[in-house]
Amino acid sequence: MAEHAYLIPFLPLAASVIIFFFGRWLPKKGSWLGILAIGASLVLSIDLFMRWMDGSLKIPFEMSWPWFSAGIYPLEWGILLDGPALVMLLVVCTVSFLVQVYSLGYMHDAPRFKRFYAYLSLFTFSMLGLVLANNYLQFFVGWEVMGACSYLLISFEFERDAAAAAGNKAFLTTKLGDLGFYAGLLATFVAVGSFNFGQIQAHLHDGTVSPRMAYLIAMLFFCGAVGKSAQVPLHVWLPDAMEGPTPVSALIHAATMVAAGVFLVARSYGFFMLVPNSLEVVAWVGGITAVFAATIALTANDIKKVLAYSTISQLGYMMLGLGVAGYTAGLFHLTTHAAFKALLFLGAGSVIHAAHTNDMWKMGSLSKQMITTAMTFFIGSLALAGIWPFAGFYSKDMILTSAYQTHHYVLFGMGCFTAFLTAFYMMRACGLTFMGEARERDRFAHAHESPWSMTVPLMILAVLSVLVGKLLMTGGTLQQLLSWPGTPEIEESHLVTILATGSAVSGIVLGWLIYLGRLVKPESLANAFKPIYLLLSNKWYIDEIYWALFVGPTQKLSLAMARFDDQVIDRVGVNGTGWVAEKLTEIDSWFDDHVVDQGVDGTGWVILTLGRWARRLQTGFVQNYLLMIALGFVLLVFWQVF
Amino acid sequence: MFELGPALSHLFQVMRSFATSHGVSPVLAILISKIIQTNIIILLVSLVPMLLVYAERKVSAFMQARLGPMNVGPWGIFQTLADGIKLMFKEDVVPSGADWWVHFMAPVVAVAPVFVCYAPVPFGQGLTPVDLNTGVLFILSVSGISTIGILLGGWGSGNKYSMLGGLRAAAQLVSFEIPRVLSVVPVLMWYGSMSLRTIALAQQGRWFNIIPKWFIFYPVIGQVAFIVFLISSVAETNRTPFDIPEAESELVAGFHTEFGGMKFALFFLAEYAYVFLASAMATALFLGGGDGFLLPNGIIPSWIWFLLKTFAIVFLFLWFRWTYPRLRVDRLMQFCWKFLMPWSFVNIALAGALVLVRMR
Amino acid sequence: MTLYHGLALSGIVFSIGVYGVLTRRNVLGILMSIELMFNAANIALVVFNRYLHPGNLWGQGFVLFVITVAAAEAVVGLSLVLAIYRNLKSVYTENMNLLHG
Amino acid sequence: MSHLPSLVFYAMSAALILTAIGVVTMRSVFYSAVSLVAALTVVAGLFLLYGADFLGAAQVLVYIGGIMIIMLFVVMLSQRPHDSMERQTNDQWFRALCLALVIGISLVRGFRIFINQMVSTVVPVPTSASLGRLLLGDMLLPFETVSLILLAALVGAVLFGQDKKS
Repeated sequence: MAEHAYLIPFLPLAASVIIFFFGRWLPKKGSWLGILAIGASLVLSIDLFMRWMDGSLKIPFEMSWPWFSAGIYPLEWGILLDGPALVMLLVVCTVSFLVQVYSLGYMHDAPRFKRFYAYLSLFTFSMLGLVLANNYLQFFVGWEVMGACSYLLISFEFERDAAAAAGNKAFLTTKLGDLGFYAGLLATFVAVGSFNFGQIQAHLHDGTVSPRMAYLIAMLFFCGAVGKSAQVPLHVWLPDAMEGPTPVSALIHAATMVAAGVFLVARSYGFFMLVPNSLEVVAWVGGITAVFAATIALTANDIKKVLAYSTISQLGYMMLGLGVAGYTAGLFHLTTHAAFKALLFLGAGSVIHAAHTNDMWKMGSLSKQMITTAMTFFIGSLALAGIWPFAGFYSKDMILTSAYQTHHYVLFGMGCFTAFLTAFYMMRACGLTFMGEARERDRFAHAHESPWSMTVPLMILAVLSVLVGKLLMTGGTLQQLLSWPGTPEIEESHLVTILATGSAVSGIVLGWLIYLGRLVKPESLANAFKPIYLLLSNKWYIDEIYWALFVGPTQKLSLAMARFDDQVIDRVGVNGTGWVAEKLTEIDSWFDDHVVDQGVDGTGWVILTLGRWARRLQTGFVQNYLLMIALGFVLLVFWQVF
Repeated sequence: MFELGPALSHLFQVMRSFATSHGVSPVLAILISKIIQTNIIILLVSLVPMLLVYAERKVSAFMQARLGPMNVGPWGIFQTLADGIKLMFKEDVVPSGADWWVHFMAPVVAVAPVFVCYAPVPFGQGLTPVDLNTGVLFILSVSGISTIGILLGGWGSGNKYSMLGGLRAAAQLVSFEIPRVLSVVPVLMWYGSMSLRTIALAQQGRWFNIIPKWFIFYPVIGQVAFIVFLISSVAETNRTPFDIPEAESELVAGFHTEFGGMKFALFFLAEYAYVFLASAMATALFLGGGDGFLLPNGIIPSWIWFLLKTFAIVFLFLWFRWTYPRLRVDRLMQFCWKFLMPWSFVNIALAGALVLVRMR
Repeated sequence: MTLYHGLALSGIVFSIGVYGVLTRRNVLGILMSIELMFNAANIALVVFNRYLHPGNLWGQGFVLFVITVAAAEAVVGLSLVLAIYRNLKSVYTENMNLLHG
Repeated sequence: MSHLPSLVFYAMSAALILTAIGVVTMRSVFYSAVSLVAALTVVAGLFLLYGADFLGAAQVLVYIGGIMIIMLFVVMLSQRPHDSMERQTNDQWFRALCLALVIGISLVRGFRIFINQMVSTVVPVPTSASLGRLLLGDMLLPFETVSLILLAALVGAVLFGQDKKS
């Protein structure tokens, strides 16, 4: 069965192609085909996982097929089934399946419904191909196709300028990171001569790669991961990517694609392990991102923006986990985060679907109208905040423990602070959206519960958000699946648990007091700390700084270049050349007319005259030819005889 | 007892010796006797058609429950003679659009080969005018010259009906010539000779003292060859049901529309002479020539036997004419090329196999 | 009546045929002249056979082949003439100049 | 008596040359064809005179009974009324005449090397049977080849003669 794991990515690909080219004639525009394909992939993935559970599948399982050869290096595509891949398969298939079902309801009236499903299926294919890849080249192909799908889906509603611009921004920003990844690929091939994970790992062990080279490669790969996973300083695209449809945000920008950066770091962990310095960089970038994004989330009013910054923050958390040698912790948080962040995004989608707005200040008390959405959203929020026994509690606890154990106390403090902030802004979001009084009566009156195709995925994800952490923790499943040799064992630490939970609970309480209890009015708070509020609500002016530093000068330079082009190159270079050429042409034309042409005419005249004379031989009259033949024959005979 | 052959040769012997004894040079005597012999044949060939015309009128009349000519002579036996005299005295009309020379030559070319063709026919014991080695081939080839006469008539009349008749005749005669020749081939293969006299003599004898060893009685090959020969002979002589070249209802009278008087009579003569020639050939090739049957040898002389058989086959020709309707022109050609020819080839192959069996 | 006489007759008839082939405007005339040339050759063959090799018949056999090939030639030639006549409504050689500029 | 064949030969030769000239000079193609029929008949007679009886019969059967009838057929099909008024020789008749004369004179003079050949004393015998043995014996290969040529000619004639429409 494991031999047929390649079917998992290829079923969605087939569905995508069929939907794209023939979906027009299929019932329901072929959407059921995409769902069927990803459903089949999900079943296959679960089957693989079950086989691993009962021991009939030994990991790592690898097989490969020849693809092409670059010179003497044969390149292949293949599948590598190890712990992270199995977990990621489950995550991606589950979320993708649920999102596609959810989209049936959410995208019901959208234009280009067929194309949406084709893109979703293509995205799923590329993500699964990336997860199953056994070499960097295949990984890179999946990575780039995914980027293209992300671009297409962010600007899916390209009628709106904002959506189109967001797509461009996302594409260009991630490309900046991809450049690093690409350079890393080249460096890897130069250093190792192979893209295969297993072979690279072997070479890393026997020391063919110098630490300096490993450091370079690790940093270049991390550059790619920073772009894809929206870490500081390349985080700016992810909030804007919320212009895409909400299911897309849930699938791509919360659960799967952005996690691919983390997954890349995990896959390349060998390089990082070789140079501890590089892990420090990862940890610090992750930590700074976590705190930085969480502070922006405090002041965001758009519910999806809140979730987007929260996603950045949580991705930073994962990076932090990986950076402090918590390989298991980082990937564990990736898994749990996929469940509850997808849940939160889909819940937010449900809310937006009902309220027709993204602004939380225009909602309120919606739990009275849509209890299912509200309950699942609360569960997701608690999981994100890290409250026992929800999934986020376990993973966040594990990351903080790792940090504490490896004596990164500053990073540990940042983690706790982030946990506090997270709990606070999630409390704020829940309070403003579902509790308190309805601030706009009309909207409140028109809001209603979403159809089953949207609520059922919500419920499933809610159940997963509750259970997945505990399930993976029990029986050492986590350690068997997600571990890297050489990382320290994690020991239970009550101090860490107390500190983490305490900061989360205090965040919730503070949020409750401010936004529901009205102990302090949010407005007066904003006025009191006006500079900080402005700084946060303007996202630390990062966009403006980028504009001033990079985009503005570039535009000025371009204008200057354009002027140079216009004044100098066009006038002197092009027009001057043209003038000279024209004059030359006139001379040449005179020569042509008077010398060459006469020559040609003369040749023609000579040939014509010759032809006039010679054509008398060719009378076009058969018997004349016969006469010639007979004459020739007679002459020949006479010549022979006499 | 009444064999004509020995008597005639004795007569000529006597005449020659009489002449030489009276001072005539022997060469001249032989020449004169040859001329007399030739004239006998010409006379025969000229008289037989008159008989046949009378027979045709009577046969058709009886077949249609009429009496036919009854006034000239007893039972009208001089009717044909009267007609001949009438035709001889008619004005020779040449149409103004006609080509005079061609118009004049056409009946001559049509009728002349007939006389030559009678040369190798074995009329009976000792009655073969010239025993040619290539007799059968000679008759078949020389009779083909008459077709030229028909074409000349069609062309020289300056008349589109005649022209069409001539064209049709050319197509039909050239086509039917082939199965006709092919149908004779088994006979030649079996007897290993092309001389009609040799073939006729070879057919004497009896199987089980009863069945004559005539070629027509040879299983399968004899019957097929005879039928093909008969059918293609009917076509060669332009007689119904194969009278496309002179179909009255379509082409007025085809190639002889513009011919009157003696010229018309010559065409007629040629046609009936060919009918008689074909019958004589069939007799010599398939029916044992002058060989008698049922009666003991010698009671009836061979030449009478020969004439009896020949007239029996002539009667078949007449019978066909007054029984079958005319074929359409494309059917006619298809019948020739797609039916007669293939079966003739099959027959030849069969005869070859039989010859091989006999050689064993 | 010797070998020479027969051969001379053959040569004369052959040259008459050559003249016909070269001068007749009508394609049919050309075909007929070709038949004349064939026959001249046949006469020569028969005469040679009769006077030089009276013991065998190879010359006559060749004549048979010549006749056969002549028949084939005439049939194909005539059908070509008919096809040309259908298209050009003429049987004169000077009109058969489709390739003439 | 021994002069008789020679007389016949000279008469036939004269007839053959006359009819052959007629073939190439007659104004009407139909007359040419009729003239050719006569020439071919004379040739058949010559064959008989030279003891080739089978050849004579075959000549008449194939040439007159076959080829010439088809030839006349085509003449009748392709002739148009004003054809007999037109000149039937082309512009190069004089050049062609000179060339033909050169060829004829050269041939006749060239054949003079045979002038001393004795008159054959062998009496002709019937040839049909031995000719048949020759054709199916030593000449079997050319015989079969010729039958193939005939088949090809048959197919070709049908093909060329076909109407474009059918």
